[in-house]
Amino acid sequence: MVQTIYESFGYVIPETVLSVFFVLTLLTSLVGDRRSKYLPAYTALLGFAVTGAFVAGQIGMDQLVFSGMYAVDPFSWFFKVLFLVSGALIVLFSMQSRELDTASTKYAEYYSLIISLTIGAFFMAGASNLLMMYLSLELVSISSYILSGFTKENPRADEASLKYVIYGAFSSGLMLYGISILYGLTGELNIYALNQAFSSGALSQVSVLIAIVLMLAGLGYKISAVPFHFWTPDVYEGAPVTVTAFLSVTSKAAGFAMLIRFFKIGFIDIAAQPAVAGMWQIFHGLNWTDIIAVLSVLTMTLGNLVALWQTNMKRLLAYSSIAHAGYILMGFVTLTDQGISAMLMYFVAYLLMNLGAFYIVMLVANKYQTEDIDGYAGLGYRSPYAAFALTVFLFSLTGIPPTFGFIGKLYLFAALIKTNYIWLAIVGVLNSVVSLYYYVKVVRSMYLVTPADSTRVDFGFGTNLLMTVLMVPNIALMLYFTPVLNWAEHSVLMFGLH
Amino acid sequence: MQYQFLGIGYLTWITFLPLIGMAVVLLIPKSNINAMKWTALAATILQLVLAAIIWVNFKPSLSGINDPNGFQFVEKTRWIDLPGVAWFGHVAVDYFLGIDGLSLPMVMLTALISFVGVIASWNIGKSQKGYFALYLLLDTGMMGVFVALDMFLFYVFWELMLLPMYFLIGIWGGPRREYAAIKFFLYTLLGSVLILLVMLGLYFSVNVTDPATGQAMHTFDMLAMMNPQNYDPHALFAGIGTYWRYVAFIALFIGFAIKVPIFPFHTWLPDAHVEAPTAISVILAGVLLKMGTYGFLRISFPIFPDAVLKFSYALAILGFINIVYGALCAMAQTDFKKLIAYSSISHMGVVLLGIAALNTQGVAGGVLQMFNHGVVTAMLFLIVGVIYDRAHTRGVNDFGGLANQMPVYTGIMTVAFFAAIGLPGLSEFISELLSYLGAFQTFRWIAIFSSIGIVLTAGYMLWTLQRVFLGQLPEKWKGLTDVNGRELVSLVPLMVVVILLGVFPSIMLHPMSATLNNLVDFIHKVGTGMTALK
Amino acid sequence: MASTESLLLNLALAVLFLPLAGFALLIFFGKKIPRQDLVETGILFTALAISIYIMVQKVFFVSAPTIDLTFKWLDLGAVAGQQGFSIDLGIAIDNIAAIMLVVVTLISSLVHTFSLAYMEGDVRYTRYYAYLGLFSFSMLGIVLSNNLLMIYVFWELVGISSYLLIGHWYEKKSASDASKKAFIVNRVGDVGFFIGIMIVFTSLHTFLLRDVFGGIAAQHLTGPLLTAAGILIFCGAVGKSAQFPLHVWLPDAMEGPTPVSALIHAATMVAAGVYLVARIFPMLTAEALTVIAYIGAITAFIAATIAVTQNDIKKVLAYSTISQLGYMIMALGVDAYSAGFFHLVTHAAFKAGLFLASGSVIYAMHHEQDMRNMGGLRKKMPITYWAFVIFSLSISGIPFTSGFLSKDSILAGALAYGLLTGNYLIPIIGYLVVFLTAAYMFRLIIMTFHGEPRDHHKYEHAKESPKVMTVPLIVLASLSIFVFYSFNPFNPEKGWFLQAVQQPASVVPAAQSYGFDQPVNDVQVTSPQQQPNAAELSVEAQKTETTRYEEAMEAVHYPGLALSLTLAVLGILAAFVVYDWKKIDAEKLKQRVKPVYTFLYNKWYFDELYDATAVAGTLLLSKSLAWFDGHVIDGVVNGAATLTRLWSTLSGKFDHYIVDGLVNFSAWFTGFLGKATRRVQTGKVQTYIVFALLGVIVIFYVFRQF
Amino acid sequence: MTVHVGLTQFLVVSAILFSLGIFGVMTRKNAIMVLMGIELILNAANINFVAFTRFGLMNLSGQVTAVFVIILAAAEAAVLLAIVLNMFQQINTVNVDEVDKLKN
Amino acid sequence: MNWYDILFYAFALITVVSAAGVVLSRNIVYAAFSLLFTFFGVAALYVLLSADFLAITQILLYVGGVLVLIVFGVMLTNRANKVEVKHGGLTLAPAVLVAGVIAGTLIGVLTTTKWPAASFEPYEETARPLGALLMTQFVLPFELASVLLLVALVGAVIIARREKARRV
Repeated sequence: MVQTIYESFGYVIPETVLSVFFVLTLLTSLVGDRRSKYLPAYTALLGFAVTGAFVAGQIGMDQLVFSGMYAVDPFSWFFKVLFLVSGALIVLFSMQSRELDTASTKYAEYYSLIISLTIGAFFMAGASNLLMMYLSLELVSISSYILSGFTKENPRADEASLKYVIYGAFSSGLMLYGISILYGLTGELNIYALNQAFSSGALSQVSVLIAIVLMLAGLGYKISAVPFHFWTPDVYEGAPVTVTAFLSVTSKAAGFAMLIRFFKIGFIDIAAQPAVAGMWQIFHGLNWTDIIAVLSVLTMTLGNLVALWQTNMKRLLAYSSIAHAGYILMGFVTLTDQGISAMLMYFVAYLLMNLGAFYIVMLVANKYQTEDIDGYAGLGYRSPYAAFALTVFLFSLTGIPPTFGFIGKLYLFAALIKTNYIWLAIVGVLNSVVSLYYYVKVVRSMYLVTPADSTRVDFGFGTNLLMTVLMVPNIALMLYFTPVLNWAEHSVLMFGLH
Repeated sequence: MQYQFLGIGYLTWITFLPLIGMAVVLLIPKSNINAMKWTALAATILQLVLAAIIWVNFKPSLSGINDPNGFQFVEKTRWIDLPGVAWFGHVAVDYFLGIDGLSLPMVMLTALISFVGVIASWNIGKSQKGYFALYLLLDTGMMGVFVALDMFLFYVFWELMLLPMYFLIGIWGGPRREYAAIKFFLYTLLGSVLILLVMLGLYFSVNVTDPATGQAMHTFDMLAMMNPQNYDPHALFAGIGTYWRYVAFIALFIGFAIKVPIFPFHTWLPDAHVEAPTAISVILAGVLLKMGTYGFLRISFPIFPDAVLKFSYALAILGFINIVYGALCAMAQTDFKKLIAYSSISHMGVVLLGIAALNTQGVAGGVLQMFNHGVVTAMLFLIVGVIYDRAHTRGVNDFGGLANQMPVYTGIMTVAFFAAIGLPGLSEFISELLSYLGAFQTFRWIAIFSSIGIVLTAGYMLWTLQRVFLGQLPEKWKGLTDVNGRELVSLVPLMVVVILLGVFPSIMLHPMSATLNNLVDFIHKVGTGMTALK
Repeated sequence: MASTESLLLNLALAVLFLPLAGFALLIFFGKKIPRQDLVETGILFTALAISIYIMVQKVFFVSAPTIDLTFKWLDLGAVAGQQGFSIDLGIAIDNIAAIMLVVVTLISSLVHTFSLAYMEGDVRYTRYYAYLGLFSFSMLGIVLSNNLLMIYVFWELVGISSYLLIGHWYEKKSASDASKKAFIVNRVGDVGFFIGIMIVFTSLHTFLLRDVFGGIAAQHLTGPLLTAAGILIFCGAVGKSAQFPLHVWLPDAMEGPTPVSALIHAATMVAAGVYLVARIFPMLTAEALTVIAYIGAITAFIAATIAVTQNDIKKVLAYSTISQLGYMIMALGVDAYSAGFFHLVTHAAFKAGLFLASGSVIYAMHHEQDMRNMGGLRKKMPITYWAFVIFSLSISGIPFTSGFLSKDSILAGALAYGLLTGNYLIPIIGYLVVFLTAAYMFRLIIMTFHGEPRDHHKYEHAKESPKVMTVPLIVLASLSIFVFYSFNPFNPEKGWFLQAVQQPASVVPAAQSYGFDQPVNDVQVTSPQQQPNAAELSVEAQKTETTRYEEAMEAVHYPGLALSLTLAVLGILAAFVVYDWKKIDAEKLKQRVKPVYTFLYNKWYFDELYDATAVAGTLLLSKSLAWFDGHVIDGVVNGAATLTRLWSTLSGKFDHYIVDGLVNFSAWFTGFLGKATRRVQTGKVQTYIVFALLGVIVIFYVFRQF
Repeated sequence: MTVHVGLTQFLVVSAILFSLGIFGVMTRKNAIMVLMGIELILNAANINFVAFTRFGLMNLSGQVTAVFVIILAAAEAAVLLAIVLNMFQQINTVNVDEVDKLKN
Repeated sequence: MNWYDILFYAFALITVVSAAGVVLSRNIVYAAFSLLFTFFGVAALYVLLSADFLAITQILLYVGGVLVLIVFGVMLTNRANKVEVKHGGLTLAPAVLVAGVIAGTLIGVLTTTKWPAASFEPYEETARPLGALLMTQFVLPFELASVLLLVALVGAVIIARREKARRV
């Protein structure tokens, strides 16, 4: 049901609230001590909380607002919740980060940029118009360029930031060019209209292909799919840990949300069989699933293989996040509801485990001043709880029971097997075996290597609590994942598909 | 439900008792090491007592395998219930435990070996808290594998035991522990992901009627997967003798074969054994290897009877290779533990040979061999542990003449060695005899060739015996002391079992015969499509 | 069941388990019991007494040929619609079992007695008696079993006792080597035995001998498989009874204490192989029997030739044992069942005696075993000497001894067999070995007891052994006299022994049996379809055939007797000529034939002397056999060990490099790919852009095809 | 009045501009010149949008998009230049290929 | 050939040649000036495409904004006015190849595609309808863009600002 412009404003209250808090957080720099991190952080947290309240009010909505620019549907709702949780956690993490203290006069800007990135991610999740997609993607990108170079005294952060901005700007340029071709072919920017144009079947397939490939370059950059992933390790390594964590979850999830919506709405024969909503039926000549499958295989394989050689923890997690993009893409290959719900479940798992891992990395960097895997030697004896938590996160990332990561993978593979992509499932499981090797390398360092210095280093109660908050669902959700599954199942609904 | 304590079934207790123990261990202050040991011991003793109670109450006449009514001590509750999700179907993962004659020996074995392992762990040198916590977690995982009847649950337990094992080898192991631990971990994970895929494939292929709602639903219930009529005709694994069923069988086979381990997936085993601490070697050889063959019998065989019939010859050949190859490799070893590790490969080949025969005596022999080998190898590793604790070397050639220095030790060891050789009157003889008898009936020549293993085993075992215990005692070992009371407590129960089962194998064979006969019958009938059963 | 019979069975069980109880007692409480040795010895004498009672009862008073006690040991139930799987076990007493009971317990108790002095002060005295108990138990188990499985079980157990006892002085490398060799070589034979059992069981679904025979009679197991089963089970006997080609372990087994050699490696355990063949005799086909006959003959010959050259007193006796066992096996092979078993019993007595006597000598000479250092002991040790002479006469087959009776029956059977089938080789070897036996035995006596002492120091200290050692000798010596077996010193046919030990009827199909001894009523067993000619055979013809073997035996008895006697006397004379009267200088002879002698002495070649007396074909065979023995058999065993070790090393390497290597290779390859891919990550953002664009181009051009 | 120049010609210009932009991004060492290349790409896209609007179905969304793209290009240029300036302050270089400490 | 065509080719030539100058010039200042011509050329093409508002925006924003920024950037980052900017020899060949393939592919595809309606419509004023669109249909992107600009502003400031206090 399409709303009028006026009515539409009612549906973007969460985004509006976030924008207001963006400004408010920015303004906190004018109040009190500029160097205090607490005021802006709490403002940002409040912002996420209030937004959360409004988002909660949107549950079950299924609307297309602003002349088809923006969809408020269960699918975007799922991601919005994800982004809010991720954003709030990052704010909490950042409050403990020592790294950010080098830029202590700019806390207000830092937290406001986290909010702005979240705003962008919100719009990415709901964008149903190519222009909206482009703009929201740029908003996320620009926020992340700045965030990754935020500790600007640190040359590594500068380097990360420069590479990111060049690569990002270039990729979005490619995407824009692709959009322009699509516009030329159809005269439309709305993806529902695109769908109708496609369904006429009169379009030049080569042009569509070139446009889609160019768009893939832009989307692929956001989700770090091979071969558009190259920026990822460098940026992840150079940027502050909190930012890396944020990028690896929110920015990536937003990219996936947009990718899914674009392809799912754009290329599925909605009229034919909405219930099945399975294969991409419009372009029989073009084998989209194969493209995605190849990208998926390349992405996870490359991510895993290169991760084997990493010695820097952040870089390792960067490659691991590339690999995870590959796994998630596996679900996308099916482009069926099952695949997408599996992807959504995986996002929940990914959020929990990846943020958890990065959190520990940050804590270790704080206390031990190291990001090297060798620096983790004996962590299991020096900071047992943190080491245990990291172990849980890493095994969850590997995907072995009893962790939630296992359930995530299970559903991805299930979706593949259900749709007879057995070869892809086999590649996937082999990859997860390979991945074990480098995750365990960290575990090995923590427990199997005896430290030179064995003084006990403890983290505060709050820190331990936060670790626990992240760790418990990683295990508890494995034992009882019904709610997440239900949620994911109900979140595959996109406006217009049902 | 008859067999309950505090409203919770026996099998749940036996599975999760160690977990309670683990919680207690974690709560004990780090300095109080004795309390941890005694907690672990108490947990395993209680487990053993429960196993004995289960044993006493077990009804041998029930048939198990594919018959839900043939299982005993059954506990079945919905664990995960997701009605009406479009594509995954009605997701119902049951908390479904139960035992039959196939799992009973394994439950007994696990309880026994776990108990012995705690005693062998008494002198663990560092991080006792972590050690006993992980040990008990491992115990839960192992026990769970043997009592789970829902494949999802089975898989969770299967993987659950992977993590503690990694740490137990990796932290408390020998000099190359890291390599061994990661090798073990990678291999086993590779195996289990294959199992995972097949499990999913089976899930989508099977459609049963939900008794509660009357709708059709997919299920992870192993028993439902065994009934060909439950398969959706268009599903991947539908039919008898179809292509994907063979593929799935092979994938499952590899998954389980890595655990057994079957040539050429065996190379993790010697490394893991050599590096693991004594108690963990005991667990590894005593229980973990049996999970592979248990997996064959519990899952591969009854779910893919057609494929079993097709590939049984290949299985037997692999069994033969394992026997001969393991024995030959064992002969070349000079590291005591490695030698025993290879001998395990050889002995597990007998299991494979027996179960591949697909007749009563072969399968019974194989299952009995699983139990017996568990006990005997546990003894052997304990024996190596005893000597390693004292001499800090495991080189077979470093010793000699220990018989005079450590007479009791030598006596016990002789029993273990001769049991491994398959001397009549000791347990392994019966199981090997039955395995070979079964195999001979089905694959005459393979059985004949495999019997070379009998000579080879005697060869390397006696050679080792000679090198370590006979001859002159080197001067440097004059200070070695004989086994102490604690070690006797761990060794003597096993020795009693070895002798007892050697003379009265019926104790163990009787409860499992109905189940195994049903299994054999089932495979032949369903595998050839003779009957779809009800 | 008649009360006598059940009494006998219970007594038999008592006999069986008494030594086991002794074993358990000594192993677990050995230190706490005073005079452990006497406990075990007492047990054995009790067992002996019971055994004698059982034998007398069974042989003379119980009419049933077999008293049987069977129970279900294992029942695995049945797969629906298929034959069930169950194993019945039990014990049975027939005449040969009863006689064997006495033989075993008798020799065992004498050895126990003898050891009281011989082993006095040994480091592991208690352990020694314990193992003797274990052995007695296992050996009695073989005797009493009524099924193949239990025979196999006890078969292994005697093997293990033998292993433990040979390696009694395991501090010596040679002793532990010997024990290991014994066990492993035996295992080779046992594998054959095991496979044979499997054939029988898979065909007939039972281990019980009576059911096995019944099944074969009902033609459930026929043809080549039956022959194979027979030969394979016989393989067990080949190992245990040290038959060619597995005889190599027995001489080495002399590393064990001498009483052990007497008990295990002379009288009882090695005879178990013969006993086994006797037990399964009805199921052996003609082909199998022929194989058995030849194996026995070859063994007898090879061992005898080697025995002649040996200087170690126990080695000579060991080869002699092998040779005599060859006789027994050969006897069974040529259908002279009773004669073979008879020889088993008589041999048990005199060979145990020989070993004990040699033990006495060794004891007196302070564990000197080399005969070249002895001599003149006759005066110092008269009892031992005279016992030795009686035993030697007996083994040489001189009239009025038990050995004469049994050996003569064997030779008669072999000769008859040769005449009937044309296999002359077997009787020829048989007679040849007679000569050799006499020669080496008297060489032994002369070198040990006659002439001048060669080691004066040891001679001075030598004295007659104590009573506990001489009494067993005297007992055994008297048992080597003919009266205990037959009152007719020249023909045992009518003696109680051969009356008691009647050849069982063969159950194999007529076409597969030796035609010449098929009892008349067996025609009914063979089915007409398989044996079209069987029905046509007239009763008369059958009778003729049946009697033909007996007639032949009858006919050749006295000529053969004369021949063997001549040969034996000749052998003794030869010994005297060379060693006592020195008509021919032994040293000179040796020097003359030095290379050959050396080879023979080393068990590599045979002496020229024997070449000359043997026919050309036998000569050739013997030469190649000597070579075979040294090169191939020991070579096969040693070489097999080397090869096996080599192979196992190789497989170890294979495992390490190839299998592990493959795994590591894939790991390496994975790593390599990772490394290579990593190189692409140059750190230069423009390179990344190039790759991204290449990706775009590749994707476009690849998928444009579709 | 016949007009020969049509959509195609504009598209060709756009394609050339696009490729030149890509070439610039790939080859220039100076980060600011890389930025110029990116601007070329964006301009190329914009020409497409406007041309399609003109020759196509005459809805103005193409032109609206072009307006947004121009705004965005400015914002992006500002951020990029800020980063380059900071870079120059920190490590005294603006050459992209010298910024390669993070790799492998 | 008419005036429109002539103008088109002229401006197209200017655009392309100056763009080539941007990417090929060895001097950064020359490159910046070339870029100016490119922007003007593109603006002229907009005019030819009846996009008057857009042409003005192009000149205002690009020439007045972006280009000034760029020149500032050039000034601030070059101590000496004349800095040689070399092409890297290593990446040149693949770059030529990649750019060539892309150009060829794009031109090939774009010229052969049958676009929906390739009719030439007369000029209409665009400023007013554009404004209306921005306030109605495109109001959300409009708002989003404003947030985006604010973010870029804040970001550029905090990144580029010299922090004298912390500089040593």
